[in-house]
Amino acid sequence: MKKVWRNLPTLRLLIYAVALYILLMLLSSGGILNDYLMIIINICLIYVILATSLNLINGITGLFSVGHMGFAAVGAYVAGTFTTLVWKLPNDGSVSTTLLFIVALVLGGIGAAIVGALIGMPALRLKGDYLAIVTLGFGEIIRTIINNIDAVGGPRGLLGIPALSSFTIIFVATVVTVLILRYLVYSSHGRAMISVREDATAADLVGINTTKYKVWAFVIGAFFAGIGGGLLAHLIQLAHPTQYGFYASFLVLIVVYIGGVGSMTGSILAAFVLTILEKYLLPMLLQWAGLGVEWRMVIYSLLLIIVMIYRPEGLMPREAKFMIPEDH
Amino acid sequence: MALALEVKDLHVAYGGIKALRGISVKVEACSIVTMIGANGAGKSTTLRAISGIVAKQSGHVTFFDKDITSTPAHIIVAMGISHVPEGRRMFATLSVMENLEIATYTRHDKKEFAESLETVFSLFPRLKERRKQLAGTLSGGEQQMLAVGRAMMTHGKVMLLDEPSMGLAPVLVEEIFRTIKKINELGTTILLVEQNARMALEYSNYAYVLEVGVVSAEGPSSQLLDDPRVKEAYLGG
Amino acid sequence: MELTTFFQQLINGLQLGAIYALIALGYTMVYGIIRLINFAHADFLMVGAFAVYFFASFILTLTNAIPPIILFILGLIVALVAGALIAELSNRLAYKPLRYKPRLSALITAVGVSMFLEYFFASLPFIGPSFRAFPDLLKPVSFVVGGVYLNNIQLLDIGLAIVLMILLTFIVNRTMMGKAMRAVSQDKDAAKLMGINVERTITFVFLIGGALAGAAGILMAMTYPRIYPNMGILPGLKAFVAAVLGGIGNIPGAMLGGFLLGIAEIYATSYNSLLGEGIAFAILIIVLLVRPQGLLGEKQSEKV
Amino acid sequence: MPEEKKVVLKIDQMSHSFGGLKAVSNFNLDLPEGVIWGIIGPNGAGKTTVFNLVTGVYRPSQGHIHLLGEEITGKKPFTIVAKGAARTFQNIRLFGNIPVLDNVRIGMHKNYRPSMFDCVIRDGKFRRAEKKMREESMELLARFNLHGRADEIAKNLPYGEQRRLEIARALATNPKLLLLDEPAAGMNPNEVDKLMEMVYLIRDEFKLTILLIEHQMRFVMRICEWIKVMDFGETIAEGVASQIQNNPRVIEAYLGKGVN
Amino acid sequence: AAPSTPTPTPTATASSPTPTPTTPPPGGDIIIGCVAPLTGDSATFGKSTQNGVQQALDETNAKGGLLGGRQLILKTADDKSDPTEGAAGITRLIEQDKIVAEIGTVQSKVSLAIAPILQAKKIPMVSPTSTNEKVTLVGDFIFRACFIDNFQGTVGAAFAYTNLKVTKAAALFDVGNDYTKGLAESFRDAFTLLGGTIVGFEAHPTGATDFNAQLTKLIAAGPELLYLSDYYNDVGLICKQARALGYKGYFLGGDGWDSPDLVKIGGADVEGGFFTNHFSKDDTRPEVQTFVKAYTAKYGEAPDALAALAYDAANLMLDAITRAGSTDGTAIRDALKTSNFKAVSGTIKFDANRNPIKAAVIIEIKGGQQAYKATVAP
Ligand SMILES: Nc1ncnc2c1ncn2[C@@H]1O[C@H](COP(=O)(O)OP(=O)(O)OP(=O)(O)O)[C@@H](O)[C@H]1O
Ligand SMILES: Nc1ncnc2c1ncn2[C@@H]1O[C@H](COP(=O)(O)OP(=O)(O)OP(=O)(O)O)[C@@H](O)[C@H]1O
Ligand SMILES: [Mg+2]
Ligand SMILES: [Mg+2]
Repeated sequence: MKKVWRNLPTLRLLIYAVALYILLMLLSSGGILNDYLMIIINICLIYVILATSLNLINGITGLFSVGHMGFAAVGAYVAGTFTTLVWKLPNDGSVSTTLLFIVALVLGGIGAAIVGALIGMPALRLKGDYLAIVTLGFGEIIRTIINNIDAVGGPRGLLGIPALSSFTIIFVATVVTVLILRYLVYSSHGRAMISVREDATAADLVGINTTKYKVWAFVIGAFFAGIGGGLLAHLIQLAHPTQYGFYASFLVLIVVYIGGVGSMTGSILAAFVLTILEKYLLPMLLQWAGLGVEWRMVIYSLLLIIVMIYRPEGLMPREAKFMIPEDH
Repeated sequence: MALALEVKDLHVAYGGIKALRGISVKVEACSIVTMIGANGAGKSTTLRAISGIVAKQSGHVTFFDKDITSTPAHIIVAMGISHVPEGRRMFATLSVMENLEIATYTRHDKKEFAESLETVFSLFPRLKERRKQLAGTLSGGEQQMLAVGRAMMTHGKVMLLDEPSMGLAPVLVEEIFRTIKKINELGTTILLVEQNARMALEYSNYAYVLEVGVVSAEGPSSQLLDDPRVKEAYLGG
Repeated sequence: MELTTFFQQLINGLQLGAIYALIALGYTMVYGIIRLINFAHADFLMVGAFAVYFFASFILTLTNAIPPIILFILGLIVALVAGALIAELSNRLAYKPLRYKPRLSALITAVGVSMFLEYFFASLPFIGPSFRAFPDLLKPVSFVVGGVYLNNIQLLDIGLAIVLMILLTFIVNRTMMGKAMRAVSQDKDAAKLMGINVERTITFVFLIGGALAGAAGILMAMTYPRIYPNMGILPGLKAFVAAVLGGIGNIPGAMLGGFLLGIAEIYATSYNSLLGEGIAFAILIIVLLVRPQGLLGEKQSEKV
Repeated sequence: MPEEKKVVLKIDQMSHSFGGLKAVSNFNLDLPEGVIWGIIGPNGAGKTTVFNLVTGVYRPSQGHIHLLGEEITGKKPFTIVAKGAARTFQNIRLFGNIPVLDNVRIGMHKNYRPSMFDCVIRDGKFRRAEKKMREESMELLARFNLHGRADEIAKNLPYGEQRRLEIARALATNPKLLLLDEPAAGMNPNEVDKLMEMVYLIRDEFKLTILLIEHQMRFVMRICEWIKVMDFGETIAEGVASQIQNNPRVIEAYLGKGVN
Repeated sequence: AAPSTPTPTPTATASSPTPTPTTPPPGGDIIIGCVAPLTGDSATFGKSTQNGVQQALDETNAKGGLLGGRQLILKTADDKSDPTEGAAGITRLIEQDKIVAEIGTVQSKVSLAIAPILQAKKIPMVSPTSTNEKVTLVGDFIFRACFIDNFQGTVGAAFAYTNLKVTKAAALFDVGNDYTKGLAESFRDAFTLLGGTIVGFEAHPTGATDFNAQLTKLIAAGPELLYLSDYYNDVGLICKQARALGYKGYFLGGDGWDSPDLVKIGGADVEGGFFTNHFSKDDTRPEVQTFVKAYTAKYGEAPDALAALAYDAANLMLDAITRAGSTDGTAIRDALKTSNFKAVSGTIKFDANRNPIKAAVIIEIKGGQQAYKATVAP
């Protein structure tokens, strides 16, 4: 009991999450949130996972990585391949599909993490924009490789993935991801990562193994990106190489920077704001104004520029106060 | 005598932090005026405000009777104020020579350039030795030499010097002060900020003491040298 | 591989490399001074190409009698001006407000500008997303040397890439404006204290960078006479890789990187066409692992 | 040189060049436990380079370095810190955008380290470590008169406080050897005097051995028990303050005539 | 198109000539959905598709609508060639716009993402151009109006081998595009089966502009025919580059060639090329002639294959709605299954897997125009 009490903030966050979940479920079963809004919420949540995990690499550790969708692709393909294979096997119902799906997601995450470790290696030698272009390159190489593996469909994509990403699973995965990343950031290890961002040489000289933390940032960030990719693949029931190109990676990057690089709350907020704007508000607005849908992205990119000019540090500037309450 | 610089009731803030709360300073032409004060008193900020690289909240700056309060920095420089900023501010990937060249950006004249170069090199032979080295790889003191050398190249009518002796070997500290005197004798007005207060006072005509954004004392340098409060606070027992 | 094929591929590689180099020059120059990966550079190229397209179409509806060389030169001028204008416009409206803000905000803005230009052009009724045939400004003339096919436009690409590289190197390293540009790239406040008008210098950088994009645009359109709003994306990406490969900020490096990448891509493709797509990045990663500062980049050893 | 004391830092025949420039040549040092020694020398003499070599920023092209009897030549900086050497920088290098307290806690990271897993599940190990780190950091800040500044963003501190914070951060790593690169730069004589007291204090309290570089003779001559003088990478003299002050070669190359 | 000719805004539903009935018919307007890539790399295909669908709807509306005067309204969603966008787009059309049928989308990868959603909601879908076999296998509400991948390749191979008497051929395709890859592979297989030799089989990345490396290699192998399964814009460049490298043989391709811009980009170098298509603009059948005329009048340019297929897909759907006599999804599906519709691309029936059974035509580029060459029955 005492332990639970001391974990109060965690508990509080969980209570919020459960309350939000129940609310959304009620709204959706009551028909107020229709399938369209639900799919948008699902996409928002997946973007939360992708953006917060990228924020760990970019915002917290200060490694300018721009090929995040490459990791998501690995997750999507590994998890997707796993479930398509397993679903072909006879199942008498003794194995829970949810459990199998979780296994698939974790496998996808691990696959992505391994690739993340690979990418973390050059990260040790490269700085700033050089690192950026290499991560971009890695992302493109991953995409090219997938494009050329016929076993996973090549340019046709990986098809026939079962529709396992329910709102519940996506919601839980998002909450878990955010909690883990948050806990990690608000800990000694998180501070070590931040020191790498602030001044890697100085960090090294106060005893931080900067090499290790750079690799860890990539591994953890990639792991969750892989989870996000797995969820996405099982939401739309296919994985296609073109979903994971550099353009898609830029969209995640934009979420992170509009939200405020280094701010987890900002990433969450921006994932919702931008996705809803792009997929819900703008189409409605255009229809109402009688403009063609092609203007959607024109307005979107214009808004992006305007936000950056007026809020160059993002919607929620980096949490400057970095104190951990005693009871946390 | 004419006033080279006049600062009236200057207020400057960085974001929310008030750095200057009404500073007034007068610098007579052809004199050496020094500003001393503890860390964070606002000395560097005053210089930055004069040369226009920080925005002024209120107050006025005049330069030989011309109001330069809202003149952009590069024009102020062209008008004849050169500023050796705090922290050296080298162009790290330019060579020593290029750093010196760029200082004559506003009016590049081959002959004049050669002459000034001669002066700078004779004062700092190390710079001559290293003229091809990238400025960023110079040692701290070498960079300081370059920073002063750069300001000397611009031939301003007024020179703002922000801790020119910082990080210099004692032998060079002497040298720097003598050089300042020499530059001054050639007709350049000097506004000097120094932590090495004793020397600064010895070499200057008039002095201001700054304390958290305001002028707390002023007077002829020789007078301040003997002021017990100044002695106690800034000259060391 | 037969010898003629080998040489034919070399020519192919040089031509592709020249296009990469032309784009990379602008990238590297703007990056070198502003420290901004100007993702919109590739779209300035597209703007330049479209400007020439409309200009040339207009002229050709008036008269057919205009000598090709005059048409080309006029087109080149239009491309340079259009590129320079759009670059400076982006600078004024989008980048300038962020000059003293975190560097990466400007980068995201650049992505925004890039997206905006692409989508905006694709949405404009008189441009649209579709592919357009670019008129022949110069009549393509092919000739065969020892079984190897060459043409005048290839030679123009290669020649112009080299000329512009030399010109740019001269401007940046030898002229006072060039030195001022480099000083601004290091420390804007200190540059002001040297009497440098920082904003004017940056404008100058964008004008030159944009003009280079325009030049790349017209040449790309002449070499591959099909233009559309997204035409810059892929070559832009490759050119950026080339710039990094050569050492970003380094002008001869951009050209070297461009040619190297072009040739490598062609040979890799001819060995196995599936290899061609990833080779640019693979080379880049390998080179950067060995030389993190790029081929010609100065080693930025940090002074502690 | 006092013989009976343990040698904390031992450098043998260390040399290093940048390109053709010989920045340090044949540098030797036997630094006994508990002393405060100084390195002085003209600008560009190679002093900072010595620090960089000792702390692993550069790898010496020749020679050996032992810290507390263990060879550290060519080791990575963070391992050298782990073995007990900490330093400050000539140009202040704080973690500028985060609070003062966190600067110090990062310095402590290597000593308290709950695993990432502990952190993620927030178990007792994690909480105890965090509590301890926080308490110790606050204590350390208090000692440097910075506890009122714990929540402030480091880069907004005035220069003098930044220097103090840098020392506090170095001490947070729990070092045996502290290397200070021009700690008194940019301070006025009064502040220098205060700094001097503080250096004594931390030496005694933290049982440190201190090696420092400084150009302010007022500071060096009073505080350093032994001074090495470098010029062009070579050691041109060493001794106690009075010897150095009167050494004609040092006067000629470094001190000049009129200073103190 | 002449650059100055403005293309009308795609959601031109409001401006379409709709004779407003005095008494609104029971049930109100019929909403038809169209998900298409209206922005991004394939926007030009999305645009043609949308135009084709709009054309069909407008014509029906002008004739007084369906089911006793109910007007047809088109609601579009942009999929940006991204399956996720497609999925969001189609749910929007279903939930907010209450569409009764979907025409689209262009690419198989996106169709595969939206088909399960429509299947679950029992809303019929006819994709005009998704050639991947798997698309209609998603469920019995999913149909298509185009050939599946291997049909065109087979027809092309037969034409090359028998009519052109070619024995050595080579192929070049877009590795990132399943359509062009599928075509090239089926051509290769069919051509080899007939007894021909494939002397080269090369890929290029999506978005490439420089094909010299592949072409140099292919030409060195001495093919008499190059099979180019790309879209017209790439084909134009490829033909140009091939001729500049001294290639003298034939060019052959698929329906991706069908665009007036092919000749503009490729110029004289595409002259004499052949491609397989769904219909020929010169076909004298009235379906074809009225469509081509009306489309050209409306959009200022001749229809391409995508526009024609979208037009057909929409008309198939409208025909089914008429025959079903209701907007109920299951009823429409049942009607679609028994389609026997005279479309622009021939008379269409569906096989058991809801693929159209129809003939292909061979078209030659002659004097900068498309000329009908032959018809090949399935
Ligand atoms: N860039 C900045 N951003 C925020 N605050 C600043 C900045 N520069 C200076 N300050 C603050 O403004 C005040 C005055 O600083 P200034 O640098 O002018 O002092 P100074 O007298 O030159 O001190 P020092 O002797 O340390 O150089 C200080 O409180 C300082 O912390
Ligand atoms: N990374 C580097 N690349 C090239 N030269 C360097 C580098 N670091 C230092 N140097 C050169 O090595 C010499 C020694 O530099 P160092 O910084 O050790 O001097 P220092 O004794 O600390 O001088 P100061 O008192 O001015 O700080 C200088 O001449 C400097 O220019
Ligand atoms: Mg100062
Ligand atoms: Mg030093």
